[in-house]
Amino acid sequence: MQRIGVFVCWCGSNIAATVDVKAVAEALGKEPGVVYFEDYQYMCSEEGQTKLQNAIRDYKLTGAVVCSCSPRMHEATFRKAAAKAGVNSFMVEIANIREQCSWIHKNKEEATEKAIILGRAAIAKVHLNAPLTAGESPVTKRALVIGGGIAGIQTALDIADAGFEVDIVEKKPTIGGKMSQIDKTFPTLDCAACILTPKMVEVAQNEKIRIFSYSEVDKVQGFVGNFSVSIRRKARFVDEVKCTGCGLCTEKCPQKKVPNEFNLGLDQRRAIYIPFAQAVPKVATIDPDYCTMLKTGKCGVCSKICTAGAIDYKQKDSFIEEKYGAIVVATGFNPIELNKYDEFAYSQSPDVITSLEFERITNAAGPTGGTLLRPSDGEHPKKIVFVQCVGSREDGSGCGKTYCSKICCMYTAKHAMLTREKYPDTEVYVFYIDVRTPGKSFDEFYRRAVEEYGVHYIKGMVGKVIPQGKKLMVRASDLIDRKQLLIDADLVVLAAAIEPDKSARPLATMLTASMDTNDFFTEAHPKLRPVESPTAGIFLSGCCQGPKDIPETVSQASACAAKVIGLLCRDKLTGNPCVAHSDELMCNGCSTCEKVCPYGAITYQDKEFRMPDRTMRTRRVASVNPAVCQGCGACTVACPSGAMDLHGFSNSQIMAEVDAICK
Amino acid sequence: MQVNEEKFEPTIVAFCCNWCSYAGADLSGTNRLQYPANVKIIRVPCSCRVNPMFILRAFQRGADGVILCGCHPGDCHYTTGNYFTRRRMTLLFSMLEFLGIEKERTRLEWVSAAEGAKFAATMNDFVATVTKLGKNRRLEDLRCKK
Amino acid sequence: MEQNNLKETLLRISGVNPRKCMKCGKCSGTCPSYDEMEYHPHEFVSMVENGETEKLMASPSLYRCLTCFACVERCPRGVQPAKLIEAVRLAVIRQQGMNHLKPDQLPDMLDEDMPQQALVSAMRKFAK
Amino acid sequence: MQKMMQDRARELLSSGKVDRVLGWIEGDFVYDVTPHVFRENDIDQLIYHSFASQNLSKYLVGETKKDGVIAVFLRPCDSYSFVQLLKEHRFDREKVYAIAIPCLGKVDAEDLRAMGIRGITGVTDGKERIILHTLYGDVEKEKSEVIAERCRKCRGVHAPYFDERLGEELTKEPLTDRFEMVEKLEKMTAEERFAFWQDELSRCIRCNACRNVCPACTCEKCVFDNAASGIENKAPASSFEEQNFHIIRAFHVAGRCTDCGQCSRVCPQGIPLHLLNRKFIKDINSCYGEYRAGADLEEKAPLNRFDVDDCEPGDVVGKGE
Repeated sequence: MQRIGVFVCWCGSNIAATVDVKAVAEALGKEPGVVYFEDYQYMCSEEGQTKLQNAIRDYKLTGAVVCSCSPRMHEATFRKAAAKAGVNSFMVEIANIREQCSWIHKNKEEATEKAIILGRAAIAKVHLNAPLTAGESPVTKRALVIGGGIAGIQTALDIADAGFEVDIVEKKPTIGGKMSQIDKTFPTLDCAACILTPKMVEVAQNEKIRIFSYSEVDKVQGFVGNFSVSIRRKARFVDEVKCTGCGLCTEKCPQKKVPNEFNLGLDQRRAIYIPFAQAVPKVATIDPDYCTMLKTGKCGVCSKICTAGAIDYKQKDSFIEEKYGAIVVATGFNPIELNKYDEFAYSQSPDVITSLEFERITNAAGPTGGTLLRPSDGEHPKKIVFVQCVGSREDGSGCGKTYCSKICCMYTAKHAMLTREKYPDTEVYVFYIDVRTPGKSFDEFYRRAVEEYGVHYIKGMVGKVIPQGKKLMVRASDLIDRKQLLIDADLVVLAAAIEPDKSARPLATMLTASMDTNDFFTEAHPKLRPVESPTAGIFLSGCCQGPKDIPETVSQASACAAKVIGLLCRDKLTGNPCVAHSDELMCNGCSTCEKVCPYGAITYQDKEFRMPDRTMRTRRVASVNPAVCQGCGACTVACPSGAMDLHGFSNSQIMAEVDAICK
Repeated sequence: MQVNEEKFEPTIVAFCCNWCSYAGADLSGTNRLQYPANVKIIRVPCSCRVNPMFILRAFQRGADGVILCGCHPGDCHYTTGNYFTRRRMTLLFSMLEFLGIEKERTRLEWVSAAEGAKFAATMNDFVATVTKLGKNRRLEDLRCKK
Repeated sequence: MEQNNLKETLLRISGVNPRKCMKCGKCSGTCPSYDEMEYHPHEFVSMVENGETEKLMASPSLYRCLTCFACVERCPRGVQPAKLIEAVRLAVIRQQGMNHLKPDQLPDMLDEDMPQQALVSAMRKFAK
Repeated sequence: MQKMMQDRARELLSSGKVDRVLGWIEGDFVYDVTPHVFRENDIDQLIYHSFASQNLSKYLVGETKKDGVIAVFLRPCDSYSFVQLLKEHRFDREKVYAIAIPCLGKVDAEDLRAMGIRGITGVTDGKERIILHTLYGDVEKEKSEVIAERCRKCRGVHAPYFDERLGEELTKEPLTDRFEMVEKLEKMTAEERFAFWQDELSRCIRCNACRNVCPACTCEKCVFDNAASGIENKAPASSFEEQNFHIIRAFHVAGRCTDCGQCSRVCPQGIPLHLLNRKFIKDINSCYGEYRAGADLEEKAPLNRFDVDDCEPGDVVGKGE
């Protein structure tokens, strides 16, 4: 039997004016198990807390009920005070007789009666309370960043700057991501490579950072502070340590007809390649789909030519097992496939290109050396049509995305402006539904494209692109001038919607991190915790969470790093002790609870149990990881046998409260 | 038959989730928005913690109405809890109605931490509705009546 | 009230939700009869939404629509303007004696090269 | 069919492929059938006729805890329970050899007695007709006249997870719409419904037969037997208890109930308990899309998933009236 003390707070006149505090204290004093009661002007004051502590010592209390303001105000205060006097903090319950009683009722009799009932409910709960101790778990002081684009790079650098070790896993042979393919950046028009490549070098030189390029996350186990991850290092058939990145092999390889994915297939590379000059790590990679040696066993040119002896045709995938305290997802985006948009003739004409392809064509390191030339015949286009919102903001069309891809308005303005600047004799048309340019100096940028550079912005969508000889006939509407246009363009550029990288979905499953229907990762809270996944220890950086431009990506990446650092700084994680727990003797192992757990906190294991007839029986039972569980209680209701219960809000506790209220 | 002059005062149990609705209830207190003292609030971490057993137990012990409040769909502190609540309570309430329990005695409402006024209005309305229905007898004494 | 009823009828028989339209103009950008029309596909949608059905019903644009369904095919919001146009045509026909094409007009229109099928389908489409 | 099953069982046992066979055996009367675990020596007693009504899948929970492989005969309705149990990891699939068998619909002796057919000593099954041999001579009936309620709505299709099929699959059109009675109740006033259920549920004696036979009720320990649950209750202390018991039981099997109808079959008080389960099934189907428990191993149960734009209770509750 508990020995419970009841403390009724006046809160000055806040409570005492409408609730007869003396009557409440006396009435509650008669409840079974209550050995002490008292009322006081301000329980939360130093003096009030001392009264609580003295009573605990003098009357050997095992639990306490404080009838006062909302537990959201002072529950922590009273629990801390009780703990100092030697009673477990979870043995203190609050009856909210201010916000939910004295402040909302005028009739003193009514309010007093209600306060007594609320006090009774709290006493009934304390009777069933048990001391709870928060579990502690150590933190591995190393972070994993999945994805080596600008988001991953920035997050890794920031974490490393704080003194923690970081590993970057990048599935391509080099880090850099989409930003490395971009020519100029809006709204300042500085060259992407000029600002990105120093960061890539910084990553490579940072002693705290390891880069696992051409690698993928294979398996993730564990929980916040204690992840253990298996990383698959794909065979690149080149010894990373020995290779000096001289690039001789990439010039001599006889297999020249490999589509160059870095230039989006606009030109060709060799079977052994370094994606681009500033690649990090600058190491060659053999493409096994095209290498003659790997396919037929006859060639070996690169091996003969390599002075470092780095070529290893027998290399196999290898695995690295590593422990991490935090995992950052920075898997980024891709433009969507446009093969369903026949009306834009993307698959029919090489002169209909995506905006990212346009970036490559205008990039000095691109297939045309930076001169704007049509892919079909290498001539200068004199009339260019840009089409916005291709695949964005669609609903009910069967393809495309419902969301706005956010970056297209700005990069289209950039493309249009740069074209007009470099080639003033080129006519540029931009077809738009809306021009959305919120952001610092963004709208000014778009207006400059119109006002200074004479880009024709036309409100209306392109209906069809018809290749006709060397021309592309673009049929579109001009909604403001109420006419249909037919433009004989030389080049059509489609601002394709962006979507999360395909690798994100399987990764989310591995991490038990939740995603929305578009495969973007969901945040722990859309406003207040935008860089964390609801799954503890998983953080979100960049476009894996939603479409973003570079400045936004970088600021989110740094925010994400701050959160990671905050976690890694701690030596131990103290959990919330009000977590779910499963009574193994009753658990059916039916896996229902696991399906409703938003945190992936529940796992199953086969355990041996001694049966009444003394035989041993193996049963599948659920176990909750207290470090991961956040204590929502969804599992407790899903569990048909009642094996799953929640500390601090147990079935019997809540039912005792119900009983006390309904008496 | 004796006419009972005294006004019927229903017992109402309200389950409120810690993060939105309980805070909403606190806010209606802070703003001194009145609602009847018949409503007694039980704090739960999330609306999805509310087991149908609790609701039945309340009716068994003499509650005349049970209301469950949680964060608005999409705003759950635990991201998905209230979606499960919504399905569970839809089915449970429908079942109670199927058994002949007046559907007005059960309610599920979404109240955010900022909706003190909504909380008070909801409670006022719910108490009025249940008062009109009168004492809950149906879930209490099945056999005794026979 | 009348207007509203007519709008509801149009929406019901066409199954189109004009509020889905984000006024991108892709339908009009793709319409092969654009220049023949007084009101264009995207305007059809907004006019029905705004209750200006009478103007539409009186407009010859109705019969310029080839029902080629390009607008239905390409609309990014799944609005299906052609179905709405068809619904307005039907609404006209449903008014007593408002058939756009009457059998006694046919002899004048006859042409040796015109396939019989064209006449039959024109009658189907423009008269009930 | 019975002969075929006996032969196949014998074959499986003698080949060592299985160690035991779970089937049906007759008791003192032909209609007094119980599940039985056969071995080679008593396999001749395995029967399969219109009175073999028990859902065998539940017995696998206990049987697979023992050593060796057990073969089980699954009628279409059993096969759904079988998959549902498998989905919930309630038995070890490797220890089970599942044989799908067709079913022509079962007959309950209680129903026959109500029709005045007594003293049954034997039965001859046909596809359309059934001959009941009784002490007072043979009675021949159209199958559709006599088959049990739960079999009237059956389509006779197997869930697709079994090891072999014996006999051909007999798909058939269900004789009745299974939600007919639920809908009828929904159309009543609250008072009428309350009176109906009061009349029914007040007869409950808490014998737990429904719980014991239910293939979804396989908990290691039922909440109603668990002191810590706060609702422990083994006998109907007050009338509320049985109402509570049946509501909670129906809720616990909601989304898991395969509508096999065993609960109503075994109720000694003749309470139509399956209506509670069907009410849940009907609501689930109309609110969250058609769902059949046990049809698929992977699909998440309706209460374990959600849509962000699910209906609110207020949109649904009481809309049947």
